[in-house]
Amino acid sequence: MPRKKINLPYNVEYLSVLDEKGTLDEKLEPDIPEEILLNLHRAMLLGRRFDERLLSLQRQGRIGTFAPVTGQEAAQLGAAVVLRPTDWFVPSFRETAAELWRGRTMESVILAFGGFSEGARSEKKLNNLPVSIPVASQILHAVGIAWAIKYRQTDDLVMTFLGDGGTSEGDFHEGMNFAGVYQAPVIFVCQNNQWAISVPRSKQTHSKTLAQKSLAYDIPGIQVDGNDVLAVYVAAHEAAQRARTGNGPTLIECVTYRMMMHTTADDPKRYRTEKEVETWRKRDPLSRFQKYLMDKGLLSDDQIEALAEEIKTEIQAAVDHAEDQMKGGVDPLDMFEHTYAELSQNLIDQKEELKKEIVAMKEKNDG
Amino acid sequence: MVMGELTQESEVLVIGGGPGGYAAAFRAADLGLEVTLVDMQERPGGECLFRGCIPSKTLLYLAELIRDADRAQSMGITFGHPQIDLGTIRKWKQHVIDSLADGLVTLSKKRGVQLIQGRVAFEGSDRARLYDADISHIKFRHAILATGSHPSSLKGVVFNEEGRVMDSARALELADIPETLLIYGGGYIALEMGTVYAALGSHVTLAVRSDRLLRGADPDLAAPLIRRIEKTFDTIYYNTKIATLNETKTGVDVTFDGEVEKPFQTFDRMLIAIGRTPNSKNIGLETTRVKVNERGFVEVNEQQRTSDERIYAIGDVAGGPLLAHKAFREGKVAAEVIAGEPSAFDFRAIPSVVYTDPQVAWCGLTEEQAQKQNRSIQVERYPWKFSGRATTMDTLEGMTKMIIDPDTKRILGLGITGRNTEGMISEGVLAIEMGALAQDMALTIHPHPTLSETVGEVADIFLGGATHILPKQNKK
Amino acid sequence: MAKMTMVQALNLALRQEMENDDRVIVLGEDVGVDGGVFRVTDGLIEQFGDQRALDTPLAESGIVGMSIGMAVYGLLPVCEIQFSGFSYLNFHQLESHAARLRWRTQGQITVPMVLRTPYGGGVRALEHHSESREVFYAHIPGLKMVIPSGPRNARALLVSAIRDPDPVIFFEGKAIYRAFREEVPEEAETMPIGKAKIVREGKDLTMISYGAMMRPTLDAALELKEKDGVEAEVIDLLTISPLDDTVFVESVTKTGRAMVIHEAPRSFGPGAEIVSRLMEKAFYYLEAPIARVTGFDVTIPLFSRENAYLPGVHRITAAARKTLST
Amino acid sequence: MARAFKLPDLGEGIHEGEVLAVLVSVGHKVKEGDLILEVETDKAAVEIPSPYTGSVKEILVKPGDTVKVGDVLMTFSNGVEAEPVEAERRMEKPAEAPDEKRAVEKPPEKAKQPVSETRTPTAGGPVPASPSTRRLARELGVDLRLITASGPAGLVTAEDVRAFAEEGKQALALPVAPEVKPSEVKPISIPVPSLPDFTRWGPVERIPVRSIRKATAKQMALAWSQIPHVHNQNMVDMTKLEAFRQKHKPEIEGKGGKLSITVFALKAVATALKTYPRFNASLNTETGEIIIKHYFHIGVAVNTEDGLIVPVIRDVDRKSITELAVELNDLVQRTRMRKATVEEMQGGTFTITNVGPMGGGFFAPIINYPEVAILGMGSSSMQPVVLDKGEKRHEIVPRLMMPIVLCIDHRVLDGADAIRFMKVIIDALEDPDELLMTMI
Repeated sequence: MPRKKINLPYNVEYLSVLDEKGTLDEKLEPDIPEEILLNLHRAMLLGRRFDERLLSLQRQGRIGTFAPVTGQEAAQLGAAVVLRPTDWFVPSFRETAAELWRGRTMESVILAFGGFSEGARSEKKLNNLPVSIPVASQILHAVGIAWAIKYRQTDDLVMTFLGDGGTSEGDFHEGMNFAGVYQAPVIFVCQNNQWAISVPRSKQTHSKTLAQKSLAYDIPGIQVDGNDVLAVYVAAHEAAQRARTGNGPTLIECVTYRMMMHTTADDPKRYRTEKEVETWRKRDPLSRFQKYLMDKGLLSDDQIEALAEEIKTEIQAAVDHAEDQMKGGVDPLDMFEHTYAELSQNLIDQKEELKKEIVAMKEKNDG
Repeated sequence: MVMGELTQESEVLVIGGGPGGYAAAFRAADLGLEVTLVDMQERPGGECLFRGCIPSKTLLYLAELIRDADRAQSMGITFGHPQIDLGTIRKWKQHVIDSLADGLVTLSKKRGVQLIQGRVAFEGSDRARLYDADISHIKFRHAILATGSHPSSLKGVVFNEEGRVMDSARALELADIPETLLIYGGGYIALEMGTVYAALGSHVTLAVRSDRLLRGADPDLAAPLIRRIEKTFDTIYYNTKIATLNETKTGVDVTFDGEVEKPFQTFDRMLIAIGRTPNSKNIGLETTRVKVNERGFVEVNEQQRTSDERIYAIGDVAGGPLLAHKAFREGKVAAEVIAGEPSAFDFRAIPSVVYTDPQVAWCGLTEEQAQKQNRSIQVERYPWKFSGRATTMDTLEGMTKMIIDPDTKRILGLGITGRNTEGMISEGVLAIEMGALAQDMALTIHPHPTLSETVGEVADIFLGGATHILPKQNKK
Repeated sequence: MAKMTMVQALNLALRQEMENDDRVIVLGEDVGVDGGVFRVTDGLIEQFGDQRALDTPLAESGIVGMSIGMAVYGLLPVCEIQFSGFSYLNFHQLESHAARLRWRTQGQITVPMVLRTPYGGGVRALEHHSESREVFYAHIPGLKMVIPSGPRNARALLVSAIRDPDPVIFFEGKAIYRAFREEVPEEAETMPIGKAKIVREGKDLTMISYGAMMRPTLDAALELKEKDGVEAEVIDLLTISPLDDTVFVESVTKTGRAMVIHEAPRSFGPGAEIVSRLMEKAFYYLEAPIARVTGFDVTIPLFSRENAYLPGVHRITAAARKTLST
Repeated sequence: MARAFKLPDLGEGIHEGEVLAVLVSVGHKVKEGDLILEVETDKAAVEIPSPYTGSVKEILVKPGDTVKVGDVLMTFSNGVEAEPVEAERRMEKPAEAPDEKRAVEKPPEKAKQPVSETRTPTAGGPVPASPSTRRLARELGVDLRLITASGPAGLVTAEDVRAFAEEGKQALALPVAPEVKPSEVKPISIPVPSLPDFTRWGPVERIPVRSIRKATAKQMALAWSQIPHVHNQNMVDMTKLEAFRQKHKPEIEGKGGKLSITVFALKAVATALKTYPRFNASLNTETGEIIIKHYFHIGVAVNTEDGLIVPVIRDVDRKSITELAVELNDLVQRTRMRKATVEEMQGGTFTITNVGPMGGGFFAPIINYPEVAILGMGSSSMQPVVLDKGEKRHEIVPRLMMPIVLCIDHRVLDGADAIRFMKVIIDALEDPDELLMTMI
């Protein structure tokens, strides 16, 4: 009756390519085409500036509550950048920067946060799912899509996102297990931003890392410096190779930080210290990456400035466009659309009822 | 909260927790109204408690102790040279502030006044948006605007945390005792802060645009104070403006434009005390019918009502003398009017007190104002050298002055300079409010020996019979 | 008596029950250090420690399942699901176990737990934060479904819920969390669960509602009085299940006219059950069809269209006038 | 006494400015706070409020003048003074003397202030009185300046205030008269006794008299108190007209009109007015003239949710039945929705009020001042009528009868005029052909 150590096929790695200052570890430097590097930088800068603009809009009451992404640009974009248009993107609700990269327009984001269902509409068909607010619920959908891809034998893959809090939900574990069982081509990107609203990572799970949760399902897991866009890229790139070559899922834990509030209605001062935030501010993913690009001679301060200007106008255009639509007002009757493929008689009646009410209201207000 | 926007309804929304604001809130609550008080600070108290009257008086009291210890020498008691421990002074000052602020919190709780920390901006005549608070909107039936004022600055000069150019609030933080301090301004804040820093050992230079100091007070009242600071301050430049101002790592470089022999000088720190600006910007007043005058003060009637009948304004933001005790009364008036009482801000005398050494206090009509209005008055002065009490305290520079209507013999104004005038002035305020005659004051028995006797005796002079002064000749 | 918002009143109820009985445990996401995202559990962790105000991992099913276990052991868990829109993740725990253990064990094992959760629209929130799905729970035998309408009854009902021997689902209307304040007595006050209340006497029409909809309903009743001279009798159900029909049945035998107001979708909503009860017990007294003013049978729209979805004073008075004119 | 107004110190070391505009003229009555001057300093254009209440005696500056602080700009006669204190100065020197601008005794807006010719406000500075006395004055709505003080050197005591308020009560008189310009009418002011406290006998509710109700109250009280009314009642046989009306109703409705009895009445009245112009007049008691109007604008009383409104149909004589039916219908609708314009309410020369639709019978309407007559109509009903068949033979037949009443201003018209006028209307209404014939 032996009693011996079982050697598990995987162990959990940690990867970081750029240190906090942005200095490079040459031997780990990934070979990324300049063009991609610059697009990536642009996407990060856009994500940051757009986030700031949304915040000011919210503070002026021009849009409603939303979840900021500042500080997590590298964690989400470093991963999303390896996706092909035909791949599937299954976000949680704090991936706005990655969503823009995946082709969602800024207008649609503003409209959605402005309380307009129009924000869900998209001109071109994208292989993206909409944000999924119930935590971790989207993970199983990703696995389902991945299974279908495998069934159709294409070399596409699915990338889904979750947060540290999400790893506590049953859906996450069910999703990991299914993915393992079916060896589905899916990448689980966990943005460990240290805080699930007020609950710190340390209270969320007893495990040392989130990456190690993969061990239970015999899935490769890796923890990377989530504010180091190169490290994230490397991990995602490997995971993509694995998925496309039929070698199943991967869990990537990006260690990053939620620099802002959980949502604009939240007040982090109640549960975390300014000091902690400050230490993370020093690890800002954007400036780190900019330093790297400058050292490489790919970017200069002037270029950054020019780029920032360009982005500013882009954002302004989006805001104007979205606000025009919002000021235009909405037809409340639209609320009945898209409940079913076609309106049931019951809904037709209720729509008529609301129509009458709106007319009556109008008369009341006018007279 | 993490999602959505909650609205609260409130009978009375008080914006600003300074003296005016909390006085209004408390009065309204006592009259049975449902009150919500919003302030950016966690506790009520406002500029006065946290950055104004209270901390400055705490420090001025210490300055007075130092001066007294020094004066005692000539009377036969010698104290050692004062050892000044800034850390302890700051702690003491903080203790004073805390005990008062906590008291206000308790009073609010007991009265059922709801305290909310946050920033407010109107979104209409019945709605305000709250920032950085759990509630995002308040629907109110009445609002009382008590946002106060902040120190004015010179063009292009911004006060910041570490800067060497300070406003009064920063100066009260007492970051250090600068070797040299330049104070720009001739009002009471400038003089009080100068007194503090001079007492703590700074070399104080005072620059003032006009040709005199303390312009609100009659020159003869201000004179003893000016004689004094001419000794305690290094220099006083009259008719002098600041032409350029440049802050460096080591100091503040200034070029003066005026009666200055050395127009370019450098100081360790500088205090700008040239007045205050009302806080009427960025609070959404444009979404209401509230009228703001060209200087940013909110226009109100004697019921403190603005041109928007749901909204009232009190204290500094409503203009008038920027004084806490005036805000107190205005706050009560607003609350009472809202509660349907026939209240109005109707007064005859607002006292002013300058807590320097010597103190200067006055109320009602001043001699200068009377001249401006070419109104005939009679002025009587009582020099304290005739006062027994003043002699015991060696405060002979003092003087008590009464302005009287020659026809009706009614007391129109009172001015006092010397020690403890802060307590004595109230007798004058009451007299004026009651429409008392000089004779009323003269016939009122004042305890002997006290400085307050001088108030009785100055009235006696008017009537021609002061005990300790020979009666004037040729006086009807 | 101090004036309190519903948030403060609920906090008072929890605080006092925790003081009186160490079996009372509060658990949920952000209920500890953060004091609950709506501040209902504010200060409890400071006063009672992290063993009685538990910040749980982010797992609704875990929270409810664990509460069941605690209750089985003899504690009185009061768990919070941050928004009712997320309570579907824990639905099976309620349906399969919380509601059935008493029956399954023939009374041997009971589940005296409370599930608190904010519900309803009107606060400009994102998706999943505005729905009103009380029927899901009201439809499950073995659960009690309570919805207060203001600070004072919220406090009293929460105390009763905590002391109740059966699992109670306790819905809190976000829209009225801080909207208005009421006098709430310091000393603990209870209110019977399963008992409706007449909050406005009248003879012409019976208006039946509950929760956050009580405000527009009462405003409508006032308008009907002022503009039409109609005396509407307004009934606050307070408990959805078990439904107390005695009060509204009696009222309708007096007024002969009735309407039901709720923000939940109309089909199979609480109104359906209320109307059936009236058919069974007051049919012969009715003088007009019973009106239902409710949300529509659609997912509550994002907030730009929200107000068109939620029953408002105008829609309520219009329906009332229609009822009165037949 | 005259008071000089000097340019106040504008602060910030400003010592002079240029006069941009003088906003008042000599003799102009100004209240303290009214803007009187615009002065441009190197800092800004400043509007300068009057420190006095009184009238402008002389103006010593004109636009373009450069004035220095202290210069006399204008003088005022019997000004009630207020200290001009000016915000910026207060900012410069927070310890500045009090702003007495608002300390000037003013009666609270709401409270009624007793008017009295015998006393004029004592000029110059606030009235001496203790704070509690001043508050009492506000409570009782008394203007301290009007009180003769009993205290030393003109000190007003609480007793003085109470006593004055007591007198004041009697002096208080607020009939409708004050609203009317004396040129129109000389009110005989009969003091209205103040009401008893009804709550002594039971609970009461207070409803403020507003807008239309108020207007109606004034208008009626005025008309009733000024015009000696004479009533002249009659029954009209509407049988034929009703038949005619029913017959043509549809086509008129087709044209968007409503063929009501009032439409015919309008036409009938127009005819009568043309025949007897004195009914289309107003009386000027000042000049002792009767003003005959050569236009025929007839008002129709409309009962709306907010009360009685009388829109006017212009040039009734020039419009066809159909036109009138359409216009009246539209006008009534808009009036009910409060959409009718003010112009449409003015210029009436005669008024018709038809209470028939509401089932009213005989009644005596009040003339719509300054018109001199009004026609009222009740609801028609089948009634037995005795027909004279000649040779002493009579027959009782059911006919549709309508009560009408004409009220006239006896100062302008006599009973006889009324009967003649009425005859024209009755004939027109009883016989549609007649109506169409006589219709001009």
